[in-house]
Amino acid sequence: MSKRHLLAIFSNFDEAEAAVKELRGSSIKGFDASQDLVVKSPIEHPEVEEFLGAKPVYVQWFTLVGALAGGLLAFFLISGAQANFFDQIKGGKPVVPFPPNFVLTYEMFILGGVYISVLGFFICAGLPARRSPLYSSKVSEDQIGILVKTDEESAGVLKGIFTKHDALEIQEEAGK
Amino acid sequence: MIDNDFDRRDFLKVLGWGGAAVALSGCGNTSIEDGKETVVSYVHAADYVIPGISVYFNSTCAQCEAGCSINGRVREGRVLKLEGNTSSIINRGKMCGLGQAGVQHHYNPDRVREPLLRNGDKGETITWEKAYGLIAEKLNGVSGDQIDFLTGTVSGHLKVLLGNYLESLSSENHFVYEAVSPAVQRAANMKSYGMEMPRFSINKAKVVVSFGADFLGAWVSPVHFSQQYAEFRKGVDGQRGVLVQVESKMTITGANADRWLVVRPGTEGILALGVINALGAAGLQLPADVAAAVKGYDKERVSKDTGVSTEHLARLAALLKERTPSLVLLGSAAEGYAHGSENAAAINLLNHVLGNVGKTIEASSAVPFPQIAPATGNYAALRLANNRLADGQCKVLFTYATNPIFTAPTEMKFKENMAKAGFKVAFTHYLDETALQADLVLPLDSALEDWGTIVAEYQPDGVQIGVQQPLMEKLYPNTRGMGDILLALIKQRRAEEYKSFDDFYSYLRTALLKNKGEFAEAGVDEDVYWNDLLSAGIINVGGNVNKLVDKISTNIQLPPPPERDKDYPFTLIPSVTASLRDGRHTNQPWLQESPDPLTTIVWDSWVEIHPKKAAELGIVEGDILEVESRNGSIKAQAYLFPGIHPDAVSIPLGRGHEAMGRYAKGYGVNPFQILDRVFDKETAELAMHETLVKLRKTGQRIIVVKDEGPVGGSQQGRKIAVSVSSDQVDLSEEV
Amino acid sequence: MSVSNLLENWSEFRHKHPVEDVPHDPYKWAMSIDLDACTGCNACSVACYAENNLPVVGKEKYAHGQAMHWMRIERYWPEDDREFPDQGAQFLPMMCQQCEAAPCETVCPVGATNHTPDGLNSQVYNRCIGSRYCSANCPFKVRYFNWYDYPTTENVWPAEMTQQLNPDITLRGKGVMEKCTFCIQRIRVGQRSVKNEGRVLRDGEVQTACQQVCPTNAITFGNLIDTESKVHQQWKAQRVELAVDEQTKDKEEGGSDLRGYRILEELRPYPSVMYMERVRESAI
Amino acid sequence: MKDIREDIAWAKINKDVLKSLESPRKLYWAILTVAIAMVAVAVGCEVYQYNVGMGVANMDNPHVWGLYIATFIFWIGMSHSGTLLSAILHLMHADWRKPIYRFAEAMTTFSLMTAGLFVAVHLGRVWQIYYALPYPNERGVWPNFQSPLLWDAMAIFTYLSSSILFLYVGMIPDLAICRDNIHSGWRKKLYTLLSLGWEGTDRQWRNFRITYLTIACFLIPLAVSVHSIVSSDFASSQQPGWHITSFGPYFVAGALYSGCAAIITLFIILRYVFKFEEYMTLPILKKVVRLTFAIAMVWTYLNLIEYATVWYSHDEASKHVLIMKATGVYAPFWWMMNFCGSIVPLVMAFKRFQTNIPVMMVVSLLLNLGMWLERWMIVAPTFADGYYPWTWDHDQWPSFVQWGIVFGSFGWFTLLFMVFCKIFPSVSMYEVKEMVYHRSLANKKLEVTGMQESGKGAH
Repeated sequence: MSKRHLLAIFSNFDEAEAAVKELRGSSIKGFDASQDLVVKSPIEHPEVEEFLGAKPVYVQWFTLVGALAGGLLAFFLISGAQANFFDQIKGGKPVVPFPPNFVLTYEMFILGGVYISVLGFFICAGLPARRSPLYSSKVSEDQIGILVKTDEESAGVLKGIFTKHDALEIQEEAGK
Repeated sequence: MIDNDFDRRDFLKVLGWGGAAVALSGCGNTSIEDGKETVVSYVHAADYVIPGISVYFNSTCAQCEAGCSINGRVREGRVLKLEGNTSSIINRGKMCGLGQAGVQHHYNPDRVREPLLRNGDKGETITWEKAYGLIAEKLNGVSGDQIDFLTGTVSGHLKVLLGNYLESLSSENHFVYEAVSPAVQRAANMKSYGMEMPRFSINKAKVVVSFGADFLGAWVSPVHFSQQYAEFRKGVDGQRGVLVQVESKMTITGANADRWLVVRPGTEGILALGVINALGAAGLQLPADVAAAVKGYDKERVSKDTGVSTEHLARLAALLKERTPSLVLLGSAAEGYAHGSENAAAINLLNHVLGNVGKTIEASSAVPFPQIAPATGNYAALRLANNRLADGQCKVLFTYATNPIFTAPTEMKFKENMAKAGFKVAFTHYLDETALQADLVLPLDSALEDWGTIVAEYQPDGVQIGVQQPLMEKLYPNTRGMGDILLALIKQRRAEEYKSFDDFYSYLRTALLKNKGEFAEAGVDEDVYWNDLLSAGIINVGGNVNKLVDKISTNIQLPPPPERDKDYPFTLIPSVTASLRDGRHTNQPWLQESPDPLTTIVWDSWVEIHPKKAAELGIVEGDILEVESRNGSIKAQAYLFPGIHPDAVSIPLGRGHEAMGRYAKGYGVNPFQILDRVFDKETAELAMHETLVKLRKTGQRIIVVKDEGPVGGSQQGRKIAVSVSSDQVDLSEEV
Repeated sequence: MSVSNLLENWSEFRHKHPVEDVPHDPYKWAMSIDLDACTGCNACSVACYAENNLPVVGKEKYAHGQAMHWMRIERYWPEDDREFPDQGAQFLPMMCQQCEAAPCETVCPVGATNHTPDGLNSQVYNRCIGSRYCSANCPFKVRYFNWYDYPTTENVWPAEMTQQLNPDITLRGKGVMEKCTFCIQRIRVGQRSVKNEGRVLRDGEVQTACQQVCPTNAITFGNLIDTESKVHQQWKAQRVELAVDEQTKDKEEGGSDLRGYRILEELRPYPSVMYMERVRESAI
Repeated sequence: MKDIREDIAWAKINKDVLKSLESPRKLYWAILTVAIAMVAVAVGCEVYQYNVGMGVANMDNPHVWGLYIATFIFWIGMSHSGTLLSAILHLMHADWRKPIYRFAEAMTTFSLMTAGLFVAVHLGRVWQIYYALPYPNERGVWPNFQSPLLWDAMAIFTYLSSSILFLYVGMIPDLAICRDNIHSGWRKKLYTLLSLGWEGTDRQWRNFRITYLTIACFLIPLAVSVHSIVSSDFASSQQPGWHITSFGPYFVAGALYSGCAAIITLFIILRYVFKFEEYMTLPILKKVVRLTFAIAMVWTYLNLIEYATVWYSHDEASKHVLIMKATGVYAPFWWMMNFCGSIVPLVMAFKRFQTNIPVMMVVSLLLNLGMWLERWMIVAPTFADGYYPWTWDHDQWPSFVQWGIVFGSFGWFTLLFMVFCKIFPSVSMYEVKEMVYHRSLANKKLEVTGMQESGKGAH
């Protein structure tokens, strides 16, 4: 069954919020609000998350793993290198000295954390992303977009909801 | 861990030997210069040339007259470094900086490499045949007394050959000139001890009082005396030796003294007599004539004249009385006055009074073959030569191992006088100031390429004849050994007599082997003997010990210290530094960059002035001062130096070359130029310390190039170089 | 390279140095310098130039403080307000002190300076990148940097003079730090030659260039572990210990009447060079 | 006075900021040309130094370090302000940072890139610089991890790459705006590529928020560690005047200080050049100035503490270095540093100067001069009067090569910054929108509750 994309543009968050709430409240055939609904906004807006309902974020797990791995790698890489670098004594200090190794471990801890967090961000946020079928540059300016995916026959219902909430514009395109 | 069973060093060893074998059999260069690009430069390498392995040859140092025996490290046919020959009694394996720089003399880029003939203002390269021919031509029709040889110190078989050549020319005009020499002392010692240069045993003395003798720096045989000094410091019978130095400008020896007594310039003799007087006062039995002679030298007067406090005078006398034997040394600072001989006599008298003669001053041995004994140089010789040149008595002048245009006071006009000689031949290593005035410049082999024998004037025990032998092949094909040149020249005259000698080497070998009986056990094979001799590098002969006389002369006429001259208020002390001496080795960069021990200045000349005097005159370090004597002026940077009498200023000798080479030319000034012509009354030696100068600030100021930092010799309260009083230290358990 | 090596030998890698339970063996090179014998004649410094291929930098660069004298003779004056230095000057030969806990070693970013098993502070020219941190952290300032490419600088080694260069040592190009090595080339030759005989070097078999030339024998160099060596005996007689920052003898009441001391010992670099105080006669 | 008008249309924000990316004015080209000329001077000096040797910089023994290291620390210090604004203030929800943090963050990145060059310029054998990298190799040779210089390298690498990521991640929404508004040429391709298909979806924003917060959390300790590691180049050494416990916080404070001063300078310049008066408002300037003043006083305190502890200690060598700083050859610079660092900022305490642009421009430049001198006065006097009196050296003076490269580094920084400003939005558009939005919401709330006060001091 073929799907159809709809993009509705709203002028402010209140209207968009109302529209989303209604979409989530209604049951429309071929449309699942938790999956087929995407809100696009020009700014990061915590309320969007609220009215869309809690969705898990996993970036922090990447961070944890990255930081730990970075730190461990650093300590063992460095200590291993010191122990294997001709076993040279320097300045009367032990061959594997803790203070410098801790400094470097600390740096690698951060390095790993940052790198893997960013990697996690790309993975979790699906970036780099294919451009979605419907987009309006207004979304990056000052308007809120709601992109929905639904069955052909339900499109009208959705359009109705958008119009009801004063959508400025509704784009539609045949999906696959 | 890196664990590898295969030993890399062993691998390299194998590879190295293989490679060497290939190289040895491979390329066809015969001289090192040509073979620069190849690994090993010989087809038929000498036995001793083993790639990668150093071999050592003994020879004799020719950097100064002390005759230290050297041990040269040679690798791949190149001499790399000079060490001391441990079996030499002169230097016992040790060296000074000047001696070590001998390799830089040898490898010097500014050596003359071809015979040069003057052609207008330029030198034209000619062949040796032509050069010899030219000399023969120029000598033709010139009588013997019109031919002069002006040389530095010569000794050994070269001296013999030179004498023979002069004889063949029927010339008696061999002038041996050394700008810096203990000539006054020789005369005084002759009078006092019956020999010019007795043996001084610093190591046997408990107290050494040195009147300006810089025996650790530049005096007579510094490496030898340094070793004596080390023993002296370790102690005789467990008692550490005490060194007292009396001088107006601190030398390196003065810097090492337990007590450095600064005296008004020229009053060393007064102090010596004052000490005798004080010794008498302290209860030492003085011979009547001595007591009479020193009667007027009570401590108040002596203190007033010399500037040494009565307290120090008394303590010195007490110490000398208490600790015997002692040794009183006499050096250039005391000699360099118009009354230098009187100073010397007074100082030698102190030795007599203290009973040191025969104990710490011992008889030296006579060189068994007087003809190889050194012809010692002095200034009087230059004066004679200069007079002959000025009067046009000299037609042909040969110079060797001397640079009078640099070292003679300008006022002598040596340069102008030299021009009066019709034909001037310079045997030289560098195009120095004198060589530039010559008509024919003949390049010499370096001391490390040449054969010869060297006999030092100062002999610590018996007589040591130093054998000089090439440490490597000649660097340049067209240099010649001085001996070879003389042999070639003498053959022009007496071909028949010398035809059996192909070269100086064969002459030397023959001469030394002839006396084999004197040196070696009977029945030793000639070749064995010769090889042993070369490998030892020295020949030690007992020699007949001269007879030491202990003759007291009390006829000493010491002038009172003069009033300071109003126009020229300072006495100029031209100081002799251990590394540059009279400037003949200034073109050796190690010496230029080796800091002067006391001022740490490098690459330049300086004027030492006492800080108190400098403050009076508003002079600060780095001010360019014009130092003007009655005979000229030079400009140099001021250095505030506490170790100098406020009435004196000092400029080191040796720098200020206008020629000679890239490392010498244009660095510093030459104080020889402005010396006044004042002479020691007895010996007619130039009184080097009698020049009076005045100072003028030029207004320029530079940063002095020296090693010490902006706080000079201050340790800023940090424990860096620590000094301790002898009563607070226990030396008995030391190793 | 392996982590297992790290873990297996963990305690070894955690040793501080120098410690009593892991001494140098069989060599620990050290010196003692008798300042009462040193006359300040500079022969040692020239010997060092000759042995170690030190460049003569010339007047201009010397003026800029870019001299390369691994061994320098310092001259100090008495610092009371006396008019004349009537007890002479004091000379001090100063070169790399081959510290056991060297401040220079830890700071090198590339590990170009390390401690050798025979107790030397090595300098690996090939590895040096010229950060000059070692010199910055050296209390004695005895490290010398190649500010210029001396082998190719005019009149430093003209073609003729290159023949004098000691082939046992490399020439250092620009940008490399260098310093006194205790004539490591001589030590290594000596060690290798006795290795074949299956023994260790005896006292006097290896001399440093400065020691060999010193006219007053003020410099003693040798193996501190070898009880027969002069340097060992001197250190022992002077009661100077290597791994301390204050000598026991100095802590005793009334101080010590022995002459041995080490410079800037209190900074705890544990220098391997002992100096012996200059003595001046009290009776004169 | 409000720090930003809440009624600015969002579209206008886009328009205003995007305008800064349009074809440059003549002034821009003039500045760029000067910057390139300055870089050319530095490149010339470096080529000369590379060919002849470090000696041409007039360094010597014991002055083995000179302006390169001092300026290196200066640029590292400069970088800290970006982190301060973007990370610390982000965590503290100080939203007045939003219009200015982008260029501050860019400043962080570029000053780090400038500082990095000094590491290379300083090395005697720069062609062997890779020896300092921990790369696995056949010979088992590694860099010396004990060396504070290696910690530096590691810290700077971490800081630089994290800063670039932070800058980039924070810029993705703005890059999308650029992509949506610029429709031709290489810029279009660039923005399309870099914006990674950002469309501002809820999923993207959700992850974005967490990520941004996480990196900010990492950056704060990182920034502190970077400059305290730089301080350990000195504090971990054994030299008098360097071996000082308080160097860690002292360096960090100095870093924030110089960074803030630089932000004021750039703030004024950008405000003028790009006509950003609407966004870089005087109230924001006032806040930055007050922050700078506070940091200046912290720095002053730490500076005095350093003197006091040295003075009070029994370490004669350190004390001597301090005395020589105040009385020796470096005295003019040392007093100048104290004047610029501690006296000049007092101007900032006066309200009427806080928004006086010419005064603040001069003050900020003097502060930066003071902070540069501070670094020089840490490096050089210790060499001039170290432990070993014999090697003291009061005559050393950096040659034109050192000055030229230091001079050129400012050109290099300017060049990078100018290019950045033309390619990337130097004001964060989406965040300014957020700021405006929150202000308007707050206003609405106030209207609703009827408690609206007259404009002033909302934040």
